[in-house]
Amino acid sequence: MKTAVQTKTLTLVQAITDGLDTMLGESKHVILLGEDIGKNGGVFRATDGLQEKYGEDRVIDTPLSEAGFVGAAIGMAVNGFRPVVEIQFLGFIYPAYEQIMTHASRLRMRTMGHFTVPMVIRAPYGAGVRAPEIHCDSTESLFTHMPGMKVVCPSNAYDAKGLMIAAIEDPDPVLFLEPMRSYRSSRDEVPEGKYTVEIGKGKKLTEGDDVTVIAWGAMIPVAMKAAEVMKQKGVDCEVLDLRTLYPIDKDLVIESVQKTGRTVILHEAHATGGTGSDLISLINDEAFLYQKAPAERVTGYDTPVPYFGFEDHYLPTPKRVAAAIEKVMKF
Amino acid sequence: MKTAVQTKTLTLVQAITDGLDTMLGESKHVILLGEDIGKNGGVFRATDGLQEKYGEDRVIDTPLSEAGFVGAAIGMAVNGFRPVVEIQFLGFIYPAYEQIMTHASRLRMRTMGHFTVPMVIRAPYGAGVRAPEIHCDSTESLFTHMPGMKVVCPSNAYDAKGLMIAAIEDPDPVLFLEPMRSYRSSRDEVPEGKYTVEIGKGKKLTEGDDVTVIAWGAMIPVAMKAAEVMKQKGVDCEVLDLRTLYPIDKDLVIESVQKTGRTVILHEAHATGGTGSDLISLINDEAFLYQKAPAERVTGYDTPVPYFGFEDHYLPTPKRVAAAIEKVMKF
Amino acid sequence: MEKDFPIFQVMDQNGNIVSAEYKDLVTEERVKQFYSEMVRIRTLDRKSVSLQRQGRIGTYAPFEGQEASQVGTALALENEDWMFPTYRDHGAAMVFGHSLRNILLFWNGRNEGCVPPEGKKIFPPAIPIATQIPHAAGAAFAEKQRGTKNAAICYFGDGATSEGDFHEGLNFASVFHSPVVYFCQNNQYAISVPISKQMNSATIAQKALAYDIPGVRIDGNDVFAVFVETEKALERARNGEGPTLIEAMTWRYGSHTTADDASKYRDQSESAMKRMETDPLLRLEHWMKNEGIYDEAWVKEIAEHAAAEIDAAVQEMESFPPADPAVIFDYVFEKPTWTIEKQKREYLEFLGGEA
Amino acid sequence: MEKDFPIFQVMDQNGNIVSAEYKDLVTEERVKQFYSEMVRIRTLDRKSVSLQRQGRIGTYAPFEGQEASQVGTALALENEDWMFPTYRDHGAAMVFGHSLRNILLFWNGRNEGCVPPEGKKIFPPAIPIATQIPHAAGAAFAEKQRGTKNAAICYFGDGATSEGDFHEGLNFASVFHSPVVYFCQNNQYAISVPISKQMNSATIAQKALAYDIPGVRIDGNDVFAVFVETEKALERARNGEGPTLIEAMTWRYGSHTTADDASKYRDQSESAMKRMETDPLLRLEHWMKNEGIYDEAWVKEIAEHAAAEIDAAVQEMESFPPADPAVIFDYVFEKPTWTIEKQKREYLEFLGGEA
Ligand SMILES: Cc1ncc(C[n+]2csc(CCOP(=O)(O)OP(=O)(O)O)c2C)c(N)n1
Ligand SMILES: Cc1ncc(C[n+]2csc(CCOP(=O)(O)OP(=O)(O)O)c2C)c(N)n1
Ligand SMILES: [Mg+2]
Ligand SMILES: [Mg+2]
Repeated sequence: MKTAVQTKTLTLVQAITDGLDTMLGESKHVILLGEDIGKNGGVFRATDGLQEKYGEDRVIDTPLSEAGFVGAAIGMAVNGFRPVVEIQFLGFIYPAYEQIMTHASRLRMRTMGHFTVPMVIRAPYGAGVRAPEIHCDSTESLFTHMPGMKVVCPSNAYDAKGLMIAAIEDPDPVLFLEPMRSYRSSRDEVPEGKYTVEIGKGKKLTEGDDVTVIAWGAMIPVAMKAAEVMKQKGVDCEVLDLRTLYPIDKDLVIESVQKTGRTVILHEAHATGGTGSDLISLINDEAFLYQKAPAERVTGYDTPVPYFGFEDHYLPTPKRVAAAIEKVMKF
Repeated sequence: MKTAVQTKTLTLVQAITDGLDTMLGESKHVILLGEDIGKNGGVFRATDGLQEKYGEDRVIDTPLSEAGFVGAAIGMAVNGFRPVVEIQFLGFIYPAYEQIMTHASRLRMRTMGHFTVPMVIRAPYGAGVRAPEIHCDSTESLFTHMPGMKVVCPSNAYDAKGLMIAAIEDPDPVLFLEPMRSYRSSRDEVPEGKYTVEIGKGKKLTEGDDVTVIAWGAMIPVAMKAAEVMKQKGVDCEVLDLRTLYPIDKDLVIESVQKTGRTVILHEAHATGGTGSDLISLINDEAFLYQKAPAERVTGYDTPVPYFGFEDHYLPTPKRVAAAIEKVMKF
Repeated sequence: MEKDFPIFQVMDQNGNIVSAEYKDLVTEERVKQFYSEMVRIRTLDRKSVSLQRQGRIGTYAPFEGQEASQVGTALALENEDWMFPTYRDHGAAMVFGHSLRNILLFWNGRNEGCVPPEGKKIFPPAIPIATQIPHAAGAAFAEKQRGTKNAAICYFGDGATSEGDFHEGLNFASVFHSPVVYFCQNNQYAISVPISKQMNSATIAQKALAYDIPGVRIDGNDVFAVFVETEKALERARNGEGPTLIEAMTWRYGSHTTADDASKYRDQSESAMKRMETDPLLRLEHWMKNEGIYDEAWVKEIAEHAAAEIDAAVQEMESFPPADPAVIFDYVFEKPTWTIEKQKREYLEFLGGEA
Repeated sequence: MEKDFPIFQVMDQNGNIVSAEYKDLVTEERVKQFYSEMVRIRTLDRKSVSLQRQGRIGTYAPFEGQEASQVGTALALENEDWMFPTYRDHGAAMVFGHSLRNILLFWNGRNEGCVPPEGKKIFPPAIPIATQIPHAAGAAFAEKQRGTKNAAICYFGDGATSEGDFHEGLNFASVFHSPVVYFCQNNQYAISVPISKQMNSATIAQKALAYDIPGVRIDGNDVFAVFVETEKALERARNGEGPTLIEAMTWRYGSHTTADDASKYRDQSESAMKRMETDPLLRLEHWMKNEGIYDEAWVKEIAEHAAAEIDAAVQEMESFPPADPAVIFDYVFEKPTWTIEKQKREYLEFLGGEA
């Protein structure tokens, strides 16, 4: 992390644009593909102005075919490019699942490093913006259970740009999840030019001795709010922003849990098969005897993400998190 | 479970054929679809003779298009049929992932029960038969993290037929995983005619006070072997055959773990995001204070299932399981 | 290949019949019926856009400009047929008999919006592009298997033709002779992507050649052309002749959805021109004027009637009971699993504690 | 549409030149080269089947009968071009310069089998059907973007045309004018499913119409026809004219793989007939005989040479070091994650304890 550079005040989505811009400027092998990312600048404007700046060859509107353009991007990556593909919403990544699962993630292993896929797949995810169904999925676990993929998810503008640059420079495929609910909900100081946030490293947002609260992406503000509420009640939370979902920052998590002995995990995804289970397993493996209470999960349910009329019931709220924190404190 | 009926000695794959035959005979709305399931009887002969018996209208060779025929089967299910589709190997289900994820599993919720998808998706899975790459995946977690799907996986002929019939009769979609390594490795007495094994119920295979060993499918013989070895060393294992991966038989698992206080979980799938993590979470939630040691997992690695030249290194073995049992005993 | 797939018209923009063989089809009665249905759905569409602007519903996908395609197809269906609409085809669904209240509830984020009236085989709108194409192949196949004469219609856009599901669905339907009409509203844009970047082929109809099925290209703003070709395709379907691909040339005047801004990627004056030059309602007005039967009072009356009907539905939608959280849990499986029961219990307890 | 896509031949089964314009192409030198390459790969194929029977390799996919398609295409490529084979195209890969030892290692379950010789752009064989079709579109696009004249060839079977990836890949390539040749070996079966159940269209070539790209149908057992049309298609590709779809009519004599039994679903006497009536090697023998230059000693010599070459490779394969478990862990990421490091450490420790 550099210091004393110029900064700009950016929203999370603007920081993503800035990260893409930085890398497009740096190497002609960086190339963007996706639906409506050109003139339209993406449905969330994440690529706004980039086609105009870098040309139709570098910022490419693809046909409406996720498997096709992810597959083509694999071919480009194998042939020396660094494609960054946009999936318009995470819920529309499934048609490309085979390409990601059987090729993007495995090609290095299959060929013992002869062919590699340095590709970034960007996807807005999550509920809370009153979007139509399928637009709100938060199915990161389908990609953490996919050897060969890294999965990152920034919660703020600074991390978004730094992780984007790190992802593009990574020699392996990275799924880059963008919390659409946080795209414009706050602004941060973001350094100009190039810097990276290391993939695989989370971040401690608050210090606390009582409970470790683990979250990422759009759940960070929820966690912070709950921590604030609990602070009033005398409970000190250590809020961890995981930032990378695969590989999880083991040291950060374990150190904190060994200190607090109590854990609350927060995610939008369904409980069963969610990353919460992986975190509980990690604690089981590495901090079993430190636990003062069973870890609590506050998650989406084992139900599809509902239509937006119901999403406030589905999404974890500061109140539900606070209740979980109280529960682990009282155990 | 009926008694005093005639039985036949069948392999697991023959029991599946028998279950399909039983249901095809019972209702003309049961209909099979898949690649090479007709004249060829399926690449594993699971549908052998069924097209001849029931006709090309009921046992349908589809074009090579998993999304297409799973999608079409959804349309048939919605329109009164009970399609049973075969995916030739679980590793080839990914092109159909979108259809399963956004339609088969969600349609009941989307329409508040107006349209439903009583469909069974059969898929041989797992390594250990020296098959080419991608043919050996064991990615059940991609479907347990999919609200609206049930996931079952028999380990023997009796359960295979009973679960198949239960799956076809189930009003909701069921993923039916078939351990190809166990297809012909043993024979069981299988009742003629119709019976069911309840979805959502596991089975205790051995009684034991020391360690709970949880497995399913092709890992059952591995678990049993390890339990036998440990028995020699004076450790009594309670081996549970999970049989259903969603919803997990909570009562069976928790009762056993509350008794033994020690757990070893065994699966072929990758560790991160595997069902092992869900089991650890379940124990965390329901039997935290009963634990005498952290649960151990013996699983496939966080690597793609390797080419078959390496699969013996990848697959859990009785020795690895025995070592894990010793570890939890010594904790 | 454009010349192999000429654009079929019954009536031109000036209200003149250009296909003499269909002269008798264009009766005053039919013109008035088609016209008033188009007015009904246009009224719904405009109302919905304004409801969204007022925050009374969520993101909305307008279809204004595409009314002829939706009305012409829906009126060609029999009651027992299946309809597989997209998010932009609630005009067709409305004409086919969907509940207006439920259509509005859909856009307000309520599952109730996907429930058609009893006996009406209207699938929920396809959100993931092209996924409905195999569904229609399968549902239609089931009708054939059962020996009925029912058929299915499946709607999709020009962009949808790029998805694998388009190909796999049409292939399936062609191999099994599913009685289904694949109706593509080629409004020439997939959000911002014009058809020239979507495909290398000049027409969508020619894609039928890959499956050796009939491919037809029509003026999708000519409600009679739509009606005629849909009927013919349905007829073939019912007769066991399998699927047809219809490409209906049309245009959406507005943005892709209320969350989109069309002026970002196209000159909206083109839409203004299209309104004058190819509008499907204007065309019938011209015909009525040519025939000397245009009746301003009647036009006003049907407009008012439509407005009243839709206002009533808006009222119903807005007085609908608030979202019951139990709905999230109760429709995942026929019988909830213990996981879902537990989550429901805990959440309702939590809400109880709240209150 | 069959008549729109006649089957192009240079040489008929009796060794007669039927396309006069290519008369000069068929020289003694070329015939001998093509013939000896076909002998080489047929020898590999038969040897592999027998190795599998002896349990010395795993399940194997034979291509006997399809040699002309594989040799004719591979010899049309330039050194810098890309090749995207399937599990049945190692004949083509071998001719294009893949390591024989590695080809055999592939069938023995070793990742080393997917590593081509340095500088040879041969992708690992596609196992999930049709997934390589978009890869080739992208890799070829990258060549174009870089301004080279390199092209790609992408192989697949008749069954593969039903997958969505076929459609999405061809659409992508057509829109972006990727320099790629899509070469379909239509052996008329996808495992047990005959082409008549795979598709409703009589030809695969006609599917090119959906993308407005050239579609060509050829006799895939006529190595000259294959060579000529592949060269033409490569030429178009290099000239910026985009992709071509070639349908090569052929037949596999044997089963789908050594795990399959073709007699379950087709009368294998048909294969025996094809051997006599359309075999690609016989055809060149006829030509040589017609020309009076058939030299039994030479034929014997190249057969022996091929056998020796393959035996040497089998030896290399069999004396290859045993599978090192580290390979499982070391190639997932460039730098292993802690999860993988830990799993590797634990497993190697466990193995150590074993020893
Ligand atoms: C699989 C999938 N990918 C992307 C989207 C996002 N999306 C919604 S509508 C649309 C454009 C569809 O264009 P077209 O098929 O022409 O239909 P139109 O909207 O013009 O009626 C896109 C890309 C989606 N809904 N589903
Ligand atoms: C996605 C996928 N589905 C199913 C299979 C299983 N499978 C392997 S080869 C094959 C048939 C392929 O037929 P075709 O494309 O004609 O090629 P051929 O084997 O005849 O060369 C099938 C169904 C697979 N490998 N991948
Ligand atoms: Mg469109
Ligand atoms: Mg074939």
